[in-house]
Amino acid sequence: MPENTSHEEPDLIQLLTPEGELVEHPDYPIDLTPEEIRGLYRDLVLVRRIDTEAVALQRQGELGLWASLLGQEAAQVGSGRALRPGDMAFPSYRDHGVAWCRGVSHKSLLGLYRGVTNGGWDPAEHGFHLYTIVIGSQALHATGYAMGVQRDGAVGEDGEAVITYFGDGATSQGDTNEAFNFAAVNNAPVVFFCQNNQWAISEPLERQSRVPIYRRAAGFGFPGVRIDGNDVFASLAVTRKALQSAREGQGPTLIEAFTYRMGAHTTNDDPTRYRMSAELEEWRLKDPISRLWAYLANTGLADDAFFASIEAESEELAEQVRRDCRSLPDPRPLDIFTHTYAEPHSHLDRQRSEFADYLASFEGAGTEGGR
Amino acid sequence: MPENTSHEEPDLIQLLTPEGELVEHPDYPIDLTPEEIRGLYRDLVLVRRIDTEAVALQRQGELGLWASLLGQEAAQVGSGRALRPGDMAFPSYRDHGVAWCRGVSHKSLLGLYRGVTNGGWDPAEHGFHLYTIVIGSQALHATGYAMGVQRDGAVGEDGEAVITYFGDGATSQGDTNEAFNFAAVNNAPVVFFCQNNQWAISEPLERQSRVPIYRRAAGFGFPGVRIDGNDVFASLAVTRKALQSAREGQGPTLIEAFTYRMGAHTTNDDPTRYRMSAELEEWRLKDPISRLWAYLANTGLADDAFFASIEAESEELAEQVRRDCRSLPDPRPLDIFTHTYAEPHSHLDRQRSEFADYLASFEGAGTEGGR
Amino acid sequence: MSTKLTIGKAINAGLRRSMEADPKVLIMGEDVGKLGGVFRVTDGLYKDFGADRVIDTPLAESGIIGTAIGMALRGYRPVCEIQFDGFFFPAANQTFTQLAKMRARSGGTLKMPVVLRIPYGGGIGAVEHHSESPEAYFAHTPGLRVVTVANAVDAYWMIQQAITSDDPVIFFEPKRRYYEKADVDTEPPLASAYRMDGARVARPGADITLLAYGPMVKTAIQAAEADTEHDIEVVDLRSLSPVDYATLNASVRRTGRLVITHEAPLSSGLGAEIAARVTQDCFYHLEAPVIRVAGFDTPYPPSRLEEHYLPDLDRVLDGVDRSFAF
Amino acid sequence: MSTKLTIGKAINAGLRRSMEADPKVLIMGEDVGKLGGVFRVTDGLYKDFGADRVIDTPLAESGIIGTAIGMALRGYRPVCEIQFDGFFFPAANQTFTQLAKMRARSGGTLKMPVVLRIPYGGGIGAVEHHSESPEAYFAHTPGLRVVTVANAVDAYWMIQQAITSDDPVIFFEPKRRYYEKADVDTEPPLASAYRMDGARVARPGADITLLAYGPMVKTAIQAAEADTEHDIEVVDLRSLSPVDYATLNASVRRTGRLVITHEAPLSSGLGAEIAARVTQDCFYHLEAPVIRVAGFDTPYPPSRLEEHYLPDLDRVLDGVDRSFAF
Ligand SMILES: Cc1ncc(C[n+]2csc(CCOP(=O)(O)OP(=O)(O)O)c2C)c(N)n1
Ligand SMILES: Cc1ncc(C[n+]2csc(CCOP(=O)(O)OP(=O)(O)O)c2C)c(N)n1
Ligand SMILES: [Mg+2]
Ligand SMILES: [Mg+2]
Repeated sequence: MPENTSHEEPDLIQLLTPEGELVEHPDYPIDLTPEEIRGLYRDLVLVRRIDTEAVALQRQGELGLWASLLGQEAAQVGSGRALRPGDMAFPSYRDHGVAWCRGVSHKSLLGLYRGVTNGGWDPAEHGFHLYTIVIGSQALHATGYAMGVQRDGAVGEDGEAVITYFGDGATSQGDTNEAFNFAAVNNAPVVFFCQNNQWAISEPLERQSRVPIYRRAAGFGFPGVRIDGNDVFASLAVTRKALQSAREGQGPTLIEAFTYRMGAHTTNDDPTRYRMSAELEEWRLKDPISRLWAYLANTGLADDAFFASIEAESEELAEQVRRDCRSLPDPRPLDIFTHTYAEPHSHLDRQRSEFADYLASFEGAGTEGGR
Repeated sequence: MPENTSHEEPDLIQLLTPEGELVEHPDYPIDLTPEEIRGLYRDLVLVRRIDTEAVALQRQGELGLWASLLGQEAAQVGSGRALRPGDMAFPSYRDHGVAWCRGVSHKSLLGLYRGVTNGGWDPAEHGFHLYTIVIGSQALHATGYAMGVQRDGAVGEDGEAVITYFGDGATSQGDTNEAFNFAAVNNAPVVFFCQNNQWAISEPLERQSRVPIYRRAAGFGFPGVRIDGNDVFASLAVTRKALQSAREGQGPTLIEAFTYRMGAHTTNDDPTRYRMSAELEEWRLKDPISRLWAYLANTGLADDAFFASIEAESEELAEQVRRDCRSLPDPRPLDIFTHTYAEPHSHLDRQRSEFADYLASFEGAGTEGGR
Repeated sequence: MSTKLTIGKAINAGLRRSMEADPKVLIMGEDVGKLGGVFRVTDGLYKDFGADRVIDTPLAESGIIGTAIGMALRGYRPVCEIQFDGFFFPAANQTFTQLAKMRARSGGTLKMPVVLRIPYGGGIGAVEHHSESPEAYFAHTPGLRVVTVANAVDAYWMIQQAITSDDPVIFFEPKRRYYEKADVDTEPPLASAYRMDGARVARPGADITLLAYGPMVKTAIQAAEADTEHDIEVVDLRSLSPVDYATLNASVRRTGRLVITHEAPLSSGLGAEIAARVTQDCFYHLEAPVIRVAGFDTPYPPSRLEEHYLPDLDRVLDGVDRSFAF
Repeated sequence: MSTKLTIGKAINAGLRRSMEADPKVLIMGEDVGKLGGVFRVTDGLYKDFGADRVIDTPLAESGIIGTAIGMALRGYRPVCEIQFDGFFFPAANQTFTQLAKMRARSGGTLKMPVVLRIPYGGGIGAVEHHSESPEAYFAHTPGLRVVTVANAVDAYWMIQQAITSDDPVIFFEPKRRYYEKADVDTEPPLASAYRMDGARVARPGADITLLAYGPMVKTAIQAAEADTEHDIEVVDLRSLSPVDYATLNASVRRTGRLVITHEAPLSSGLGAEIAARVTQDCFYHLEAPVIRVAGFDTPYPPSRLEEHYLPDLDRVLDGVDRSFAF
């Protein structure tokens, strides 16, 4: 019955093998400069490093939580680098690699997971919407945004495109399916990028779908394609093409990036309760960074000095991440009231002033809240 | 872009043409006795008659509303007659033809649309759940029920199957898609029967789906099939096969019955605001009853006496419907409180007794509620 | 220039004026296009503004609100119609977790100028799910503004104010009053109108305050007129979140008594919050506890029972009597 | 035989006992199987009862409740876990329009023995949507019963009572108290337990009644212990719908004062209903208006602010002081 477990699907698009060999594909020529390829390598290494540091910071009590992207760097960096500056992305909560590509600082991400904010950056500035935690909700936001793009007349060869990220689990939500349908019916310029990392917390893919996820798209009347999600070339090339097709008025595409969540679901999770380490071992051989390393090294597109410089940059970044995290200022109590509404709201104004008085009543009492 | 407007899709299953000619189909042999075929004719005529009377009763102020099945008789009667006694159906609000097949009296349906009840029959007694008005909700109930059938070990050659009815508009709802997925993942014994009557109130099909609806199923991993919804043979044969497949543990099927809503959406609606009468004329040629009449007459399977007897029965039934409707007793005020909970609830008990006192205070005052 | 308009037509006129004033204003919903909505509130807008600005959506309420949020993020001001009160619930997630919270989440960077128009309330002899009053769910949700109208004048102005608000506004339309008429002067600039979050003394009185909103305002006024023993002041709340306690408390301090009426079920209805708050604010002025006359704690009954479920003139006056009995 | 159990383990023990007692009892939800739920409340049940009775569902809350309704119609008694308070909303339609109304719709023919377990409330340093208190939405919905627990004993008994109820029960679990322990005697038959809809005087006192439920009961008791000036009676509500006004009114009539505390936003929170009702029932006994100490009318803030958002001992005692200041 379930046919969704094989990585070896005939229609999986792979341009770079786990061994670092290029694969020719008629529809997706690799037209990247060596510079760009080294850039991708740098992206992959640095986002993994941010991630590693964040996990460690959580362990040290500096973050409330962290959702690790370990293993999904290629899917995120490839698709993130396929975006143009004017495009808009609607992420989920694990898309730190896309955030990186969109120029969102690690500091903002840390702020969210430290609990100093529920947002942390200006979506318009980065073409990167806020993280969305309620599974599936952002797929509709992206679709609506794309319908706005259409209404702005911004569809065309140099038009704008929209992308939204979600997981395999998210494909079960009504909202995600409604988004597929709204996008199809309206021919909206949106790319649905599903990172199928094989797990939704403890639930394996077969609890979410009876057939490969990319096939869902055809049922709604638009193309679906499965890529090797650990192959940064495939992710970049296929996403770029899908975005271009959206941009030019061909409507939506669903990309299923077949990848693997190498870490726990979040720092709260204990995956040993539900999955086999053998599975992990198997996927370790498909690591997205090693294969690009192999390719760069084998082809001579990068030398030891290059790798050393990335390593050094990574160390520096790690240092910076730790410093930045610890230096994040706590919000102030009265900030609770500040941004619920754009315009004044009498209930809140009253609560705010009562609370201010209450806080003031402790002043000079020696302790904060001091019975 | 939209490919969903053609009735002449290659994969539409039709066993009886509008002209009343049989069509051979390798997968769906027609193995009905003349008796059964005449029975289907009788069903079609009588459910249409109930419907006609109900529309008239609404015009006379006897019903608050009526949702006419006009044009959809074959879809409903065919599928309804495919059910076995132990099967369970989850209808929407227009499925009076299925109700008929399940032995639910017209009186119960009239009670609902008159406003004396929101339910009106015992679902277990008839294998026919209550009408569901919130679009799409019943698809999940059917799926859950089917999962219950699995847990009861009632799957197998003589097992039980579940069917749920909904419209083309309903396929846009998150709930319907979640039901498709739950059914697929659990391989639940449920048949999704979509009456695509081309309209969701004023919205034509292309506002709901970019591609033919039956294709949605493949995206979730189960078969979808389109039938001529005005062909009672096709409806019966294809539904019977899908039910059997569910029964035997093969999981769900989606049947798209391609039909047409000949009347207004409900008695509240004015379709002249949004659709062309030419469309209506075209569909009139495909009438589900005339074609069965032609078949019976041409083949000699029924004679004038038969048709006359059905006509007489129909007149009698009409009379009965009018009488039954007018004789429906109004509920009593305190019934409001009776069935909210199965067990006592102190708030309600208090409100009920206060209201009883309040009502009693008018007694003898000459008028009911008498200022 | 003053025109006689029904509430439905007044909303239609307000929508039209908003769409003329701002090309970013869009209409979305089921059957809002050619049909003009099942209550014809968007009548003519599709014809005059086209399918890009008056969008017949797929039948999916979550999809409507979810895509409206996306449109708002793109700079549009969508006005979404939920066809009936009882069909809001599929959109609860997008409304409560996304629409209401987006601004706070963004620390004030984003705004959410989205209006949800919801015809609500009973009294039209409808089938299940077409007669409900879900306003308390919204009033309990921080980040939303909630208003309702009781007459055509307010309908005309308040829909426009809702649309110009940068906050999400839930706009409840009293469906059984859609055909009530009033003279509406459609000329003055929007800026000159009162604010939609101010309550209104609909009928001055000295003995007791009767608070109503939406469809119950008419009933409240009729009750006040019918009561020859007490001089009843009727306050029309207009805004359900925030509530204009300045106006309300001033009335209660004068009269010393308050009766609240709404169609929604009593328990945890909006009347509860107002009763609790007014009691706290006016404790020494109240000569009786706040009395609530509301729908019962049951699902809305089949329509042949709705006259008993809905608070009517007699039940409202019974509430007044109960207040004076203290 | 008495065992020391945490609230989480007590619920687990209650679930297990229910499943042993009745083969129709099923567990459904996200990650309830092998993982045992993100809070491990269903730990071990999958192993012992198998995948047919402990169902890891697709990630779709509407699907969970919708299929649970279907299972209930087939004679099962599903216990659904909603992973966190903030993720209930996709299931709002199935819960409010179907689950709550099915019995009334059927005129008493159908029953809906479905339990929704919802870990709720803040204080665990979580990200957005993991700290909310949505109980008022449910308490305002006729057809649902709503309960919550404050200690392991109630957790053990009340989950079983919720499961044996033929009405849908929303079972709120105070997530920040999951690890609080108490001695639980798991031997007596279920029939011998008190009813889950009765409130409990958690700490007797003479001067003022302090009403709390779920996670706030512990805070209320701590506040009462800390207050050396006033003899505070703490009432643990347990059932939020219906509310046990007999117990509550008796307490208020004795003390003459009432403070209500909950984590949920103040406006139209459950405290409003209770304040309004108690004021009506005990008007001549109240020496001060009912005071509410609650969350603010804002979305739950980022976790670094939650200590200020959540009513704590000091804010509760400030409420007590405000009552006495009248
Ligand atoms: C509506 C909703 N329900 C439940 C959750 C709790 N939850 C958080 S992540 C998660 C699993 C998500 O799986 P998937 O979509 O595959 O994304 P992944 O975490 O694997 O990236 C769940 C159930 C949620 N965030 N939102
Ligand atoms: C959730 C929900 N939204 C809106 C409605 C109002 N409504 C009633 S019927 C209908 C159209 C349904 O179209 P379709 O599913 O094609 O069924 P048909 O009426 O054509 O049989 C709508 C929008 C509803 N009943 N439920
Ligand atoms: Mg996943
Ligand atoms: Mg239809």
